Amino acid sequence: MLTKEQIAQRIAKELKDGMYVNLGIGIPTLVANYIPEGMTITLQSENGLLGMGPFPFEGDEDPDLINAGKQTITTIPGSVFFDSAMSFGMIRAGKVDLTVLGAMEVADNGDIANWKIPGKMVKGMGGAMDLVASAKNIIVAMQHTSRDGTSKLLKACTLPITGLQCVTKVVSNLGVFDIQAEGFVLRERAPGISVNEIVAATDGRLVVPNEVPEMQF
Amino acid sequence: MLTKEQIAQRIAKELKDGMYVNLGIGIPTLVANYIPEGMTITLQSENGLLGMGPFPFEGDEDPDLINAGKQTITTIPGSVFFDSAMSFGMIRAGKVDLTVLGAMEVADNGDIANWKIPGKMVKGMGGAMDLVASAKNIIVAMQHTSRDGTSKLLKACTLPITGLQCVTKVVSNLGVFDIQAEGFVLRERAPGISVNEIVAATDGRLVVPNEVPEMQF
Amino acid sequence: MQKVYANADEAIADIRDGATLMLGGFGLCGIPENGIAALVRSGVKNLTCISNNAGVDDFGIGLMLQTKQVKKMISSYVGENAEFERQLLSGELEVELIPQGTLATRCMAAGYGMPAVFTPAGVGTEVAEGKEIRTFNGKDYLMEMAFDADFALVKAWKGDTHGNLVFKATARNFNPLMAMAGKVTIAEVEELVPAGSLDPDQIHTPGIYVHRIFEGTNYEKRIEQRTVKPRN
Amino acid sequence: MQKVYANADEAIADIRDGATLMLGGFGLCGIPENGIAALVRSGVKNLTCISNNAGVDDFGIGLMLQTKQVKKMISSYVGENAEFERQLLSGELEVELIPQGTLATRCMAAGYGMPAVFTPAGVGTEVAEGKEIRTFNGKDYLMEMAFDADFALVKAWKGDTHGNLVFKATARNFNPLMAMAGKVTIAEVEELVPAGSLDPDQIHTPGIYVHRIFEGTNYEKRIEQRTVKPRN
Repeated sequence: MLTKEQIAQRIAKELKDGMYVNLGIGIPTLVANYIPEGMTITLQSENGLLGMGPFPFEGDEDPDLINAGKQTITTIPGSVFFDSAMSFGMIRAGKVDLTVLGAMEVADNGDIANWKIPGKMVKGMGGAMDLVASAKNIIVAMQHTSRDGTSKLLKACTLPITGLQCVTKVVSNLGVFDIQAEGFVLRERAPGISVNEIVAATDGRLVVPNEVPEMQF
Repeated sequence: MLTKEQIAQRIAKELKDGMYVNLGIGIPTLVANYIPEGMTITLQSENGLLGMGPFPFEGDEDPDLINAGKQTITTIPGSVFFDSAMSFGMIRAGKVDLTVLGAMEVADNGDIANWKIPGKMVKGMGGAMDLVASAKNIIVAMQHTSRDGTSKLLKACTLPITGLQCVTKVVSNLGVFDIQAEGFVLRERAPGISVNEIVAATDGRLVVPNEVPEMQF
Repeated sequence: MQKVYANADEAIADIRDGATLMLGGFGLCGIPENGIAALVRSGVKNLTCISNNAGVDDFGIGLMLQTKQVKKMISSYVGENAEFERQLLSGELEVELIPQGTLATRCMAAGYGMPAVFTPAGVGTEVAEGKEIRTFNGKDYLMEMAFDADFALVKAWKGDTHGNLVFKATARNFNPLMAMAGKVTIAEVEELVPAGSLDPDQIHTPGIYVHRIFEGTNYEKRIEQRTVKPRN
Repeated sequence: MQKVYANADEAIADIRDGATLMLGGFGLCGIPENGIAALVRSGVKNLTCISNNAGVDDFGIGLMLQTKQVKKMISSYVGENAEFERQLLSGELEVELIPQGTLATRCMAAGYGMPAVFTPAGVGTEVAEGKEIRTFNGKDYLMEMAFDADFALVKAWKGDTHGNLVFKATARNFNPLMAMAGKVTIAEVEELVPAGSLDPDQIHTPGIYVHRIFEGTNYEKRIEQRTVKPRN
């Protein structure tokens, strides 16, 4: 079973040199720690920055320089600031190559639910609906099941929808799945996890190819 | 009968301190020469400049600094450059207080024709259609009649339309006219021009108030 | 042309009960601190506030929630605020949640004179309820309307006496968009300079969009999530 | 990430016959001089060119008209060009005239992922023919579609190796809009600098929109209307 760090590490393998990438809050943020040496990945922060750098050294925090998670950050050579309309403009125009998001539920047709739980205080969708509606390549980082074992990879989302038929890949603590017309296609197993365990933990349509290699790190 | 310079001079009386103004090519450009002392008028050039200054001194021409008439110009303190989408954005949003344009024909309902003469090479509308469709306050500077005496202040335009019901005032070589529901309302006569001469030269509906003062310069 | 005001209180003096206000900023970054303080002092009520966030309990728009001056919030994310939650659950406060990009684009639409825009954000979700859907090139979009706000309160880094504004880093966010969108736009700046002091190539908001400007004082610039790495 | 090209010829090498190109500039101000020269050298044909103007007889897009590489021009104003007029009247060249603001906004729409925009420009005129009209708040607007261009050729003052661009004065005009709108955007700059040399607050076009960049040479920057006043 993958740790959160390992989920991020596995997602980082999807990065290609020159990509512009938007990382959501939570596990997706950790992906930045696993960008391969020598690869140029430009991180977009949807409040209005391309080229997000690491956290500042203590004492160097600039209140005017934060990311979409409201954390103090830094710039790097080549960074650029812009307003929020341009930020979502470039997202909507498909200029961001890869978006990594967390999710509460994903359906086997690519629907995603990650913004609202009925009965709980609703904080809002922020930029999540814009991102899922526009990005061409969306990887979801998530736990495969809830604490009581209920699958979060479903036939249909039960929570309020964030976006329709948009997720292209899921990396859960159990494995890697492409979302295709036939449903979740199992590509890799987490170390020590069997195909049967994954089948048991998946509610949505699952396609198991003949070969399902174990993930390599 | 007003000269072109006098038409411009009369239009300049419509300026108020703090106005943002777009001046078209031809007579409208001359209005800039008659901005009253001490009044701050900011000229917009729709290719992407607010705060257009005078022509440069000989030898100071900058090919990267032109107005919408493609003439070399200068900036003034407070000038700002922007792209053409923002330029027409501020026009469309009604932020430009006054637009002064030339016209080939104006109708008594405010329609204007100034971009195309059938049978002649069509050069294009440039920004004219955007300006007339969006500006809240449009003054037309024009000759009252063509060389053969045909009125250009009409019941209906005969030339292809640039915009509908948009002109608010006409300053011709014969007089000043507000365009209201009843048609052209004669406000002032050019020096030495009688009301009868204006009636004879006007094809569109013309309202002549009891008092029609002669223009003062 | 007289756009310069002495302070926030004078600049906001004609904002009346029931007005619709836009307030710039993302989280607590780039918010009009002086304007908000003056609104609290003015006691104006029943405000509809368009702002990406609603501040925290004791800062930003949170201050106007404590004094119950806000009737309705139009935002994309309203966490980090207990008083907000209390008023919402008790029915004292109305909230309309809209996607962040839709919020930004509806501001831009107002500033650019575009009555409506199309965005795919929210298609298939509760955000789409009651909205027109159009299909372009096989993809569905919602038609979203330009905002119509009586006042916009924005915060810039520098501004000049003609109202030209320059923003700093990610404090830009919604500020230039709301500056374009307000019927009356009130800009507060950290440094007010004479017209001609700013490079005309590097102004983010042309003064034509800004009706009032003043130099703010005592900026607190509170940090919401202080994340740092230790020095070696 | 390798966006830097050695020169214009390499940057435009894959532009094929029949392509749709955007070309930045207003009049002869801010036009991609090096890109146009390379297109002429390449001999590519049947181009559809989206550009506010069509140059003059011996400069700008006029050079591509002389070599009959242009099938169709989409512009707002095409005066000052005798060869243009000849080809138009003889039927060799197709022209679509659209209002300047509509041209600009349709570029922006493409760059911002908005499939269509509304503008009042052209309502009641021949520009409105065949277009959908919508009424908002009692005013009529045309629905205009975002452009779809294979390539955009733009000219900036400075650019960095990540493709970030800065424009100068009114040479900005359509360039940042077309830079956002091209499926492949090729930027030529007067000065190419290493990433990190430009102030991140003062970049007009973020590099995410720019696929190729090269430093141009021998800029002529011809002036169309040299208007001056005598020195005292």
